[in-house]
Amino acid sequence: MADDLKIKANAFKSDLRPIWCPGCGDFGVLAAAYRAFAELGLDPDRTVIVSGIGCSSRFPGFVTTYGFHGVHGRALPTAMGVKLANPELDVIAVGGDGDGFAIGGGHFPHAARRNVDITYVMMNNQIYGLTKGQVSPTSLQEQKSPSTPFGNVEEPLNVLATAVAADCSFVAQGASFRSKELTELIVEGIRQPGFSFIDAFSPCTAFNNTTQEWKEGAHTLPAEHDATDRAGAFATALADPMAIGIFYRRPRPTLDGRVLAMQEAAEPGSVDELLDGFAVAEKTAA
Amino acid sequence: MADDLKIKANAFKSDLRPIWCPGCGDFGVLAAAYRAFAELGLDPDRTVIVSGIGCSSRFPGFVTTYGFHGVHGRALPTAMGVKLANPELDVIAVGGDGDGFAIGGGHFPHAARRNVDITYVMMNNQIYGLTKGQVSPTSLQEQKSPSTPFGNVEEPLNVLATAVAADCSFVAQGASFRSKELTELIVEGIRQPGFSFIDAFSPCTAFNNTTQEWKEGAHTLPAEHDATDRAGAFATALADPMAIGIFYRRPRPTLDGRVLAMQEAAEPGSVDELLDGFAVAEKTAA
Amino acid sequence: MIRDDITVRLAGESGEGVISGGDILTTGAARTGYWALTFRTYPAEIKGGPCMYQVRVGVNEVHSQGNAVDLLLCFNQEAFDLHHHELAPDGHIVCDAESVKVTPAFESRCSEVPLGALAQEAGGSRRGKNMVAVGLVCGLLGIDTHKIEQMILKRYAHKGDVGEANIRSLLAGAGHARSQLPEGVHRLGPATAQEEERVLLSGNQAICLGALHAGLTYYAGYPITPASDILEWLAGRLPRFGGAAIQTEDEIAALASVLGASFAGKKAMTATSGPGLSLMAELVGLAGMAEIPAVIVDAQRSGPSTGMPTKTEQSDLNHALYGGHGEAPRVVMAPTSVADCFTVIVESFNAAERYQVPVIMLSDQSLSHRLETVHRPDPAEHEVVERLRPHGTVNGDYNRYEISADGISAMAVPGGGGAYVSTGIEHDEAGNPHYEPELHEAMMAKRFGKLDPLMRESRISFSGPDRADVGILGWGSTEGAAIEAAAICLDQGVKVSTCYPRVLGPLPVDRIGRWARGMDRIIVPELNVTGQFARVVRADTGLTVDSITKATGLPFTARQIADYVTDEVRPQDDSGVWEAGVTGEARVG
Amino acid sequence: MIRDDITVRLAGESGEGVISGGDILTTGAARTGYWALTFRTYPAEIKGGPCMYQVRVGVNEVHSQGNAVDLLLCFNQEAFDLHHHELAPDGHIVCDAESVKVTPAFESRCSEVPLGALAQEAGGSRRGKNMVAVGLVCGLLGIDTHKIEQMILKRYAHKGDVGEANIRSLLAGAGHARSQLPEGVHRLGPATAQEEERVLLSGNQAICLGALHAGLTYYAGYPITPASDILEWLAGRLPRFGGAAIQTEDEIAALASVLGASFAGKKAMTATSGPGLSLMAELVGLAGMAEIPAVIVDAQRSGPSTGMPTKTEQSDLNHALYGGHGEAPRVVMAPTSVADCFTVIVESFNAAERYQVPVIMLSDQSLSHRLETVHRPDPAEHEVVERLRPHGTVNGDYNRYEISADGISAMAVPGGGGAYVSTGIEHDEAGNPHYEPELHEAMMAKRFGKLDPLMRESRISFSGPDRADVGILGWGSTEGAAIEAAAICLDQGVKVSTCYPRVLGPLPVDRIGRWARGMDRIIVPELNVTGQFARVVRADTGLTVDSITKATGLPFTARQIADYVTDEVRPQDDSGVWEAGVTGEARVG
Ligand SMILES: Cc1ncc(C[n+]2csc(CCOP(=O)(O)OP(=O)(O)O)c2C)c(N)n1
Ligand SMILES: Cc1ncc(C[n+]2csc(CCOP(=O)(O)OP(=O)(O)O)c2C)c(N)n1
Ligand code: SF4
Ligand code: SF4
Ligand SMILES: [Mg+2]
Ligand SMILES: [Mg+2]
Repeated sequence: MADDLKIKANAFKSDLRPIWCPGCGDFGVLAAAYRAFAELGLDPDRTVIVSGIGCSSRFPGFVTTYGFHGVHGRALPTAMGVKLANPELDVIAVGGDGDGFAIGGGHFPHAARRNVDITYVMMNNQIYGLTKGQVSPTSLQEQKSPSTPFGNVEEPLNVLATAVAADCSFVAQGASFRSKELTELIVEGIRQPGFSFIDAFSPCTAFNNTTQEWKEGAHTLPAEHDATDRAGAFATALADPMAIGIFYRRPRPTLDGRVLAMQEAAEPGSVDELLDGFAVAEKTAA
Repeated sequence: MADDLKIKANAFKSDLRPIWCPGCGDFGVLAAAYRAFAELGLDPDRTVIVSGIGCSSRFPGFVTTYGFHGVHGRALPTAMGVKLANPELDVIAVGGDGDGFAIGGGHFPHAARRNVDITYVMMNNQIYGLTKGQVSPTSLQEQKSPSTPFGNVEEPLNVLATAVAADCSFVAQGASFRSKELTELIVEGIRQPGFSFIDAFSPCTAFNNTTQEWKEGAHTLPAEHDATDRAGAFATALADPMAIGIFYRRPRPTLDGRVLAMQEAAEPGSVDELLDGFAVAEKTAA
Repeated sequence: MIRDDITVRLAGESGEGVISGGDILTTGAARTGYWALTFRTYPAEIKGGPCMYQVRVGVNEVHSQGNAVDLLLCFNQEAFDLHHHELAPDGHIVCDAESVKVTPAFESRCSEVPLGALAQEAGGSRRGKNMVAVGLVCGLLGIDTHKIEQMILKRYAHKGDVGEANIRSLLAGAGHARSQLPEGVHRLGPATAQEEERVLLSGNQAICLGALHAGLTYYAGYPITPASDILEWLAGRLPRFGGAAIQTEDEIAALASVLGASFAGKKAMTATSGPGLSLMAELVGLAGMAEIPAVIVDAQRSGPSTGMPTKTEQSDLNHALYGGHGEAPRVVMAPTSVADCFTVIVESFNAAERYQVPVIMLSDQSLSHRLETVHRPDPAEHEVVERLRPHGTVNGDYNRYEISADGISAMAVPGGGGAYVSTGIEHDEAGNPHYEPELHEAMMAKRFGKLDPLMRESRISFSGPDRADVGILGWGSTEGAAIEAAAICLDQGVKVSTCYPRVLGPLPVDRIGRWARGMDRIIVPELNVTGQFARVVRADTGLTVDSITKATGLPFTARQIADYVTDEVRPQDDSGVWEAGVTGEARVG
Repeated sequence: MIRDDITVRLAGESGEGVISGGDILTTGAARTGYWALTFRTYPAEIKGGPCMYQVRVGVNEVHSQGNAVDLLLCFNQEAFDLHHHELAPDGHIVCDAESVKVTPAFESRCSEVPLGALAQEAGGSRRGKNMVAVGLVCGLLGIDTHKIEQMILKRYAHKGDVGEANIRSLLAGAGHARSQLPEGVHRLGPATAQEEERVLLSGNQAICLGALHAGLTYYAGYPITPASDILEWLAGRLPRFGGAAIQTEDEIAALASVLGASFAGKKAMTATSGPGLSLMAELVGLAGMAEIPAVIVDAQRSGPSTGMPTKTEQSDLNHALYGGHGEAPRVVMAPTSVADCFTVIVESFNAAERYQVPVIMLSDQSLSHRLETVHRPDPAEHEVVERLRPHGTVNGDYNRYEISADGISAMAVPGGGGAYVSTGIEHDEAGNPHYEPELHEAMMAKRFGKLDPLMRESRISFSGPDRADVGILGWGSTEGAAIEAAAICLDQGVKVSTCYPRVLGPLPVDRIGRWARGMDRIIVPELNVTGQFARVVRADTGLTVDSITKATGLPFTARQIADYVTDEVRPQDDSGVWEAGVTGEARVG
């Protein structure tokens, strides 16, 4: 990284020391985000990072942009409100796999199909970090955890396949430990208008230390992968779940763009004129 | 339908007159369900129909089985509780597209990946019937409705693709106006252990009268469709969204089965024995 | 007899034109210079089922739906069966001669008119029945049909001669009434001259208009009866104000996005009914903790759970005040009439923005959906407040949650400098998470203390003398009936005053306490079972009050409240001593 | 001096073994025959950060965490800085000689011990520091280390000679204390003989055990501090009882599935903390309306919103009582101690099943997570109630919602005949949707009326004389401190009694009223800002009470309550007249 970029990236670093455990993948995602923001030349004053609750959701505090650290699972609708209120802002949603696909899972398909122009970086550690290690919707079947002492009875959710099914306009997978790629994916995700989803492997060293395994398993998506083919992207998401890269990409009109167009097409209104429509009688002389 | 079956089907008909509008598709789904229950020889006393809120969710009231008419969007987790409490029951969840994929959408993938043995029949009219005609997650883009006077800005959710992405063990599509097929699909869905999802076209004659259009568009899934191929099922869900039939089918261990196995593997416990583990001292003589 | 106001009820089967007939009658009467206030019930069926439309028409302003029906129009037998017992002793029934068999006891007060035949004859179609009915009402009451004819022409302008046919049916009805029906039926006095412009609005429409005036530009909501029409109305208008109305996947997403939009600097609102408000509990707490302005309209319906969704009730007060874990500040307001809906929604936005809190405004089904002629609101008279923003450009040292003297901290907005993290975790002044005991106590004190001025300054409406036999202390949509009840009581020699605070949380206890000193006894009427407001009053003010509750799904009539006062509360001797006690619950049918 | 009880606090950095040291000390003391009660705070960091573990060890039963620290063990400088001001005036500090610099004012009350060096020397590793610390405590207080040695051996049975090494560190600490440390430090009296068996439990463990005894077989929950360990503990045990514990996708799904399981005939429960309880509001209403038994444990934490999730507070009472739209019956209970957690959860299941309502049981972080030696509960002494089921086989005419004399209707269960539809819509006796006004009123009366016996019969614990200067009326985990405060007050000549109802909704107003008649003044201490229970008491009983609130995230000490009583409440003259008024709020630091 050029020195200049390093300085710019550093400018996104807030004074707050991350409370994460040593080795936590979230550090890597944070660093990649700093660099991506720098590369894109984001204006911290016009950038908002929205999160839910979880270790990973502490993220906004460590960045010098605006932040919204809301409640568990509601980052996406909150981010939509921010973006629609001011479409000039760059809005990034972040959080964990529990936040995103357990309690918050009901919002994901709607953010995707609305195609609101935000980028969602999900730090996936296949575990609930903050609450000390229970399984999440992405945890492996049979996995033992404090809440599954006899092994997890549930099949993990394939979040990439889910995103493709929701016709998410940009679906990618990165990893905290593959910094350059992750930086690029975040850059691409933010650049693309519409809803971009980046599933970022981000190991939890405290409760599900998959660092080694994931480093070994992760690999770049084959160059011949056709990201414009939705059915193909789905097949790849099933067949090659450890691949890093852009699985699917289909730019299309954004919600904020459509809303702007609607506003522009509309005649400016006034309350007085609307009241006229309800008038039942004018003043009459006594 | 054999006369005998007709009598059996009639036995599932409760005294309550459906409050639906004339021509509502839900009548057709209800009739198919009566027949399917009869064909399967379900015991009304051991069958529970669980629903949320909506026109379609009034369904349990019209059947002589047990019913649970809960709150909006929570039919699936409620049905899971019923099934786990008593795995001998046949549990069927029903409801509308809003109930299932708007407010209740967060529960769907988890019911699917847990593979709890229930059958979910969703009466899809691509509209909110009960609240008088606002768009639902399955409504078409640009569709005008009371809440979208300038046209719907959202892309519809492909519920079949979503179900396949969640690895739902049985994914089918039927239609209120193709009664025989729908009956068969419900029979098959109930027969298959695990979570079965049946998307049933069921036109809302009052607020989104697609009856004619859908009758014309609907057609049987080509015989060569391979329902065991998940990626293929996804591709078909995208390419042939009006097809009637079984899109995907993958029987695998059910949640209730796994829980039973866990119970059987465990040593019977007693509170007294558990208390022993916390004992700090026995009675000592003074 | 010539009367100042008359209550008319049309009843029939959905699809027979009862609702459209009622709407036309109401609008026509309003355009003719009368005051009108409507009241409807809805069938349980999705389509079809019995329905009714009641309109009280007055020479002067009317404040409630009326006590009994003066003129009842029955389209069919079921309508007669369901409604005839609500007829006033001197009321009159007109029913369809072809379908209704009148019970002997009512024969003398009933006229039979062949609605369908008249419509067929005059307009060429039996479907014009409802126009005949409207004409009959106009003829009986003496309402000039001129304005109604204009309306009909306009409404069917593009439908060939449907308009003309309808007018013929209308006039046939009116003529029939004048020529064939008994003379003894009450007539309305002539409409008086209008000194001001008037509009005919529903409560929900008044809420929408007020919200637009207050500066609303972001609305998100999930459909639910009786709040859906707020979403629908705004969806068509907000783009014209540079705003947007989004239908979200559920109520949680609606409020989450409202908070996001408000954080980003917009005035934002959602509207729902009870079940949605329940789901919003967690996010209301976030708004309180993170100090984000937001307005939440709750059009209450009859609960609990799904309950009776088309009926009215005032039973979400507890949840509005106390719902949600922990202790997060909020403001709870309640409008008392359609006109007040406009005023209170503006006040709600003002409080939200001034105090940076969520404001829950409690309407109810009867208020949200009734039509009422009101003085045309003059937006210029309703001041609009903006939130405190940091002065000039902010750099470095901006403290979003500064513990200022009045507890209100300047709120930066993205794009305006002063980047910070808005958070529901306990935080220091800069917004960083901190759990120190003293800090938590200081922040809790800040968040609650900032509402103190509101407690002193919020609006209360009083009617009646400063010293009275009975004080009615109420909230929300019961005010009209309470004021009219006071008039009934005065006729019977009982002095009654009313006190309706618009802000129920924080309650203006001192001013209520001062008012209460002049009252020999206080009653709290409300449409619920447990007497929610009465409990709040007892807990917050220490006053001893009688709780009068009604939970039938229907609003109070003035007469019901008056009867309670005169039967139960009226002093039996001159000692002036009332039995003290915190109980004294009463149920009004 | 020999004391009956001593409060010890270990403080250091997470990872230094403070928590495991505290656990060993607590369990060891308990096994040696002492009574113990612990109190912990948690760092904000996920891992690392300052932590502390306090244990009060008594010769007799102890009821609260202790007023001030008698013996403080500091592992590092930050620990000293954070905690030394909580030392009792006659307390003593032992700190790590290698890392702590003691402020001069404390030098005389402080011993410096090279923890790491002693551990290295005795056990071969500086990581044995915490064992040295435990040994020091035992040596100073005079606790026999025999049981602790056994525990250590058992714990490290499979870890080679780690156990032996740890024991050497322990003994080195104990020896150092006896030989090198000052004599003046307080010592504990000898452990007395045990007349009964005892167990050492946390509040959450007691809840789990009680729930199993009550017949729990279906549990569903979503992780949340401080309730997660209920899910975790039950997940390992329920299969052994033919049951299951399911981790759901959120709290809404958890309660929905609990209602489904209960409908299907199982005893079912969920546990959560504030944010989850907020999300459950709508479904609590459904349970009330559809009359489905369910138990919801709320381990309260410091709010609002995410607040301070590792700290304690009693601030969900309002939501438990009043949360959710409309008016749905529910029962709210609160245990007051770890032993009481067992009893109250059984009572919660019994109430849920008997009255067919949701029961919310309010624990809090300090109670859920503290360890306490308690008399071993005898399950046989805790009666278990089953819901009313239809007699024999049901056919045809079964009315699920029959309006019976006591409001309780037999509940059929799938598989047992009597198929019906359970519903949140207003319904007739058979369960079919109906909106008639009279029916709604009758059903509302049924649903609330059925709880009347509970109001009369629910358990209340009283302590102190029938006539006292001050009555403490409280709820939940403050009882221990209140009882100890009463003892402190008596020493100063003020008679204090306590009254702790276990059921807070519906509140046993008559019995509280009778008790109150003997009290000159009543105070209501609670861990929140707005005095929630005090408001409930005022509204429901009409009593005038003082609200004492504390919201620092930490529990009351007995001393804090006693100080309030003796400073603020003690009568200044003999007139016996107290200033009346509904305010009188006080905040305790
Ligand atoms: C409504 C609600 N329920 C539960 C919690 C407790 N909680 C906090 S974070 C979390 C899950 C954390 O997992 P994830 O989202 O994957 O984030 P991670 O900590 O792994 O980064 C839970 C269950 C909460 N804060 N709010
Ligand atoms: C929490 C909550 N929000 C909103 C509603 C209002 N509501 C009832 S049914 C419904 C949607 C109906 O649509 P759908 O589920 O598709 O069923 P349909 O009527 O079309 O069969 C809504 C929004 C409610 N009952 N509860
Ligand atoms: S618990 Fe896991 S996810 Fe959380 S900070 Fe530690 S390593 Fe990271
Ligand atoms: S509104 Fe639509 S969905 Fe509802 S009953 Fe009528 S036709 Fe059916
Ligand atoms: Mg995670
Ligand atoms: Mg629908």
